[in-house]
Amino acid sequence: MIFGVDVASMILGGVAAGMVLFIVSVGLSVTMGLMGFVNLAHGAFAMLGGYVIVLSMNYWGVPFLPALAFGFVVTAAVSVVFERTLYARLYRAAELEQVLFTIGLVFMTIASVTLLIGPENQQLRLPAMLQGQVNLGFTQYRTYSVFLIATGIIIVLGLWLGFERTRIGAQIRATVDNRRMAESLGINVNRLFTLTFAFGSGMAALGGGLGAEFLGLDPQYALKYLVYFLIVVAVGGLGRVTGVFYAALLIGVLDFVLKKYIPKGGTLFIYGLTILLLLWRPQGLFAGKST
Amino acid sequence: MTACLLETNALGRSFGALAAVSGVEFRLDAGARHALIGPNGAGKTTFINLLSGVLQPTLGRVVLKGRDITGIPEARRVKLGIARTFQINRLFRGLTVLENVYIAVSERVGAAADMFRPAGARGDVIREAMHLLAMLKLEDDAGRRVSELPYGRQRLVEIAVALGLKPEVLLLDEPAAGVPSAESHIILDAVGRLSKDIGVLIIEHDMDVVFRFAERITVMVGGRIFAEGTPKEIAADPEIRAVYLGQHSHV
Amino acid sequence: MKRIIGATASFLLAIGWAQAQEVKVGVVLPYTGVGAELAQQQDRGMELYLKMHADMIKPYKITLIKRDYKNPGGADAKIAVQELLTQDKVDILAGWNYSPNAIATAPLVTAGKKLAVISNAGTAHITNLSPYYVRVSFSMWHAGYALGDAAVKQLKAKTAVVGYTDFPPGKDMLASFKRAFEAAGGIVIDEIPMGSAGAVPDFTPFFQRVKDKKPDVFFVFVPGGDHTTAVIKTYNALSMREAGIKLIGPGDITQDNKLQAMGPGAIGLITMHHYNADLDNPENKRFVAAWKKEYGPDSTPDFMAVGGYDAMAAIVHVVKALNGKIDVDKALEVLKGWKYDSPRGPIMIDPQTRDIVMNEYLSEVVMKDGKLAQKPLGRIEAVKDPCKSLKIGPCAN
Amino acid sequence: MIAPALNPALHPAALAFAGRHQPRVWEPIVWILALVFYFAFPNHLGFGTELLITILFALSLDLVLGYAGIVTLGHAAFFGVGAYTVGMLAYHGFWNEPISSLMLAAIVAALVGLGSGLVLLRTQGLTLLMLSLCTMALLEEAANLGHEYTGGFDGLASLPIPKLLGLFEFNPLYPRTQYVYVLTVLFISFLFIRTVVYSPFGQSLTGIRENTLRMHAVGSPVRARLVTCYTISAAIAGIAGGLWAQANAYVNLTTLGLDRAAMVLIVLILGGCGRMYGAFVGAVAYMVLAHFLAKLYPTAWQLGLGFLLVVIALFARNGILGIGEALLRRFRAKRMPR
Repeated sequence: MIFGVDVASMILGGVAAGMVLFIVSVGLSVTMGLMGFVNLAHGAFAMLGGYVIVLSMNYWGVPFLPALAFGFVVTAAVSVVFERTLYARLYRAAELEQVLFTIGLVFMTIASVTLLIGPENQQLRLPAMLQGQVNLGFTQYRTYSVFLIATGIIIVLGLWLGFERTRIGAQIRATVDNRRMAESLGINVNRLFTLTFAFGSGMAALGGGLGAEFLGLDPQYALKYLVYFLIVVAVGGLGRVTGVFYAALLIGVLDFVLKKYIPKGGTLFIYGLTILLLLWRPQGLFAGKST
Repeated sequence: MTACLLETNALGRSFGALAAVSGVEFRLDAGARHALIGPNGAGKTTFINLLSGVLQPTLGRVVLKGRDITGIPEARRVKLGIARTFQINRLFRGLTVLENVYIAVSERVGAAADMFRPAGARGDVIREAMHLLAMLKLEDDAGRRVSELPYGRQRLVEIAVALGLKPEVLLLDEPAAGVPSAESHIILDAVGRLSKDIGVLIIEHDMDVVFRFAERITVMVGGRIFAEGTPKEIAADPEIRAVYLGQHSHV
Repeated sequence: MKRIIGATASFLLAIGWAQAQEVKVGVVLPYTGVGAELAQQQDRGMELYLKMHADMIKPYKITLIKRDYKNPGGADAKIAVQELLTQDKVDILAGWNYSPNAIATAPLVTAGKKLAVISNAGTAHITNLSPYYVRVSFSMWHAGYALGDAAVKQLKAKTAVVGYTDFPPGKDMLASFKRAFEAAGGIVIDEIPMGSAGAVPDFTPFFQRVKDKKPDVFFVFVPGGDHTTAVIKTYNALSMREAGIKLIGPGDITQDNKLQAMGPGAIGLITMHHYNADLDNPENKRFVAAWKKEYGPDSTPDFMAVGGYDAMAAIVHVVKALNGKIDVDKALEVLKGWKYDSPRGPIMIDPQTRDIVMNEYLSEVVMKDGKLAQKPLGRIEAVKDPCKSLKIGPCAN
Repeated sequence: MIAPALNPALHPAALAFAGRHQPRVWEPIVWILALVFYFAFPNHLGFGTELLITILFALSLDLVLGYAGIVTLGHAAFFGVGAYTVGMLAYHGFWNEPISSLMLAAIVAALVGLGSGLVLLRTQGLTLLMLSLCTMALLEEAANLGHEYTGGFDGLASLPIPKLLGLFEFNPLYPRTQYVYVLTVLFISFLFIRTVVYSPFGQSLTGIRENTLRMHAVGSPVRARLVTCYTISAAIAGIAGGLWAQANAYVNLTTLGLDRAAMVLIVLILGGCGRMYGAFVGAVAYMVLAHFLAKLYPTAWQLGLGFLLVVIALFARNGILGIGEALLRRFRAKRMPR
């Protein structure tokens, strides 16, 4: 029985962490798959969203859920400006230039946030109902983790439906698979890029806000967790919503379990596992499926 | 009876449920000038890919001079004497024309692994590359980057790179496609001037070119060999005229 | 004509005088990067001291030449220190936030023959690495050892789990706590490295492991700053207090400028440290009031700020004692045994080790006037770095 | 068939190719400047040494990235392996003679390069990017965990580095010996890299960069070439790391961290990759800027750097040298009639 509770709490913890990874990374995966753009500034958009969400709560007293929506909208809007004016110029450039450009953006974001807001960590003040523990019947668990899991499931279902059932979703899938074909079918690829980019950045913003409880929120955020987001995308496969979902859960749970049982191994195992996974399936674990 | 250079036995390749090439029995003789024709999607390029090793067959064998080379990767087949060009240019676009050909020649003569001598000191390689370029009337572009050349000139470079490999079997995938007709004769002249020991297989849509060039023609339809014979036989075959040549006469 | 000559002469004299009065202090701190916030606290502490004591410092002029070394990598710090010494020709060095940088620059400081006042870096044996290092901040062993002892004797704990950030200060803290705790009769039943100092990890898995072990106290050491906040959050989210596990640690985990952000969840935390902003002594009252006036009512000084403040106090003491002519050997003479009433209470520089001797305070977080505050539980006076007293590892040399 | 007068081997393009490895007139200037620095800025030799090491490290990356087109984010792995080889051997008292230590660093780094290259270079694009990154992170964590041997986060300090050739002391305060030593190693390594780049092997690397598929079709053993190049590059990066450890008498975790890997990438792209001297120009630009801005305005040097990167990526894709080449071409076009 104790073992059962132990396993349950472990999986819950890992899944909750995985959900944050998923919410932030899914936009990265889709934009990278769709546009072939190595967007290392994705973490910067997550950070921007996180700041908008946390600061609007702390300074204007906006409640948690509206603040999340607000962060999504603001970040998506900002990202559109960037996409149209800057990113669009580099769609045909080599990977390297994209890396350079987006690292430049990350540096500028970090410096600007440090200058304008300060180097300190911003505290997310959760509503009372999301604090403490909740009784799940079989075990007590951290309310916020349960909330994150529920949110993550809603988001992945929504995205899945959106991808499978809507026109835009079909267009995105078609373009990920074969851009030239999609263009010849009359899909407005540029508009699709902008929309997807905005949406992906908005999702990153949500992730930044939702994850602030675990990951904190300070100017270095844009760089600190980038490797984790990239690992999730690489393992999940480019442009694959469900792939990224499974990869995020896998990495979240594995990371959690390894930390709990072999804390002395540090991050050794998670990097080692990622290497093995990528060598085994270079295109990502879930690259075979179409969404 | 001339010596058989390259042959295939029951060669087939499927992509999922789609059989792009199946049951192909084909033979290319030394010194042959052989054309492969057929409608779009007939599996011609897939067939070339199977011969050159870009793709692995799902069935059957490829035999070069009596040796089974089915499992041998592309780069090793080049060493065994098979070279090809591509339907869509695959060139080193950022490099000069001379560098493009130099790379091919130096690979062939075994110079390319040398890292301690300047490339410029291999006069033999440069000379050979320049002669090839002269043959294709490319020498005045030798110092220009491929990406700066008009498409027709790039097609010539495509051939020059393949010729730099001094192949025994040369597979040309629509060498004249996209080349202005004023220049396409340069390509054909160059191919025509090749040593008689080389077997050449050419995929071509332009029937004038095919009939002028080829001594033997294979017609491929739906991934299978539909007919084979001399140009005369092919031209005389009413079925082929109906199925294929007729379609193309107005293209 | 004479008047002109006279004026020029007096002008030149004035310049000469002014030059003689200027003391250049090279400050090396991580002004950008992950440590930027920590650097800011120390920087503000230094500046505040100069501002509060402007009259006392006259006629000397202390110029701070600030250099960023960005990260704990060592190389940037070495370049910064080397150039401060050879190019800016500073008279005194100060700063060092990260221990690895202090370790890396030790040979330079020795070669440069300049007084170097450490305002934070806490790895115990650093002061052994160069004869010119003087530390006014702390050694990791100060709080760890004191708390290990107090945990058994005052908090009546028998078992403990130690969770630490996996970098040298964390390992120091583990060693010092464990040594004192077990010497006093307790048992450390588990030691958990909890991620690196670079990024705040999700502490849940580690804390879950602790919860399973059910120790009397859970001793945590993480770097001051964001790690701390995350620790408190996780402790509460997993209801570990309700499970009977006391969270204790050095004062890093209740760093003053983070305290209010932790919320009521922090109530009941027990820490051992040499400073908190609620210490009841006149120096501290003056210091905190001046700080809030200078940097805003929401800003609170913490032990790093005091480190910066006391570093400047030491430097000013040297400048005044040596009449602005800084010679490293004389400066060391002046500082060895120097006593001062710091906001953290009376401090002294140990003449043998050039390390600080100070009080350690056991405190508990309580709610007072709607704000979190630190209630004193006890005090251990004049604590010397136990690592050097006990001659442990590299501290022995 | 071809008249001797029209011998294509004497065509200007062929002659230019045959002589392209000859030193340019301006090439000595770079090295003269490096020597001038020694005398002109005796107080900045620490910075100068770090700069030269960065150049060498960037050169090693140029070989894989600029010439062979391998996009890697984990090049600091080899720098770190070299640094730790020197550091651990010296610290634990096994071996510390500078020049032979450096060779050992090169060998160990080359072995790591060979091993990881054989495995990683089967992939490309994002997968390769992530694999190289994770391999480096793995090494970094291993160095952290093995603190008994590596010193962990604190690193190994005060390495006993004896006098160079038994004559020249490595003074930490006035690193004159370090500067000259590093400059010499850089020069020798540069000559080697230059030879490789202009060799048929180097030419085939550019072929792989420009079109890997065609390289297979000309019979090139692509993977063997890439692994060879990767190994050589790793060895040079290892030398750079070894120099770093010797010059600083110190080694720690940052020698194989993402920060260093990203920094060298930025340096190279900034200068212009696939150009050899891009490493020089990029390192000078980056380090001077970082240094200067950090002094002037320590809290915001990142902003300026970020802005520069964005501008380079958007408007000067071949880096600073690329701008120079474009201007030169325009100038020449104007001078030539028609």
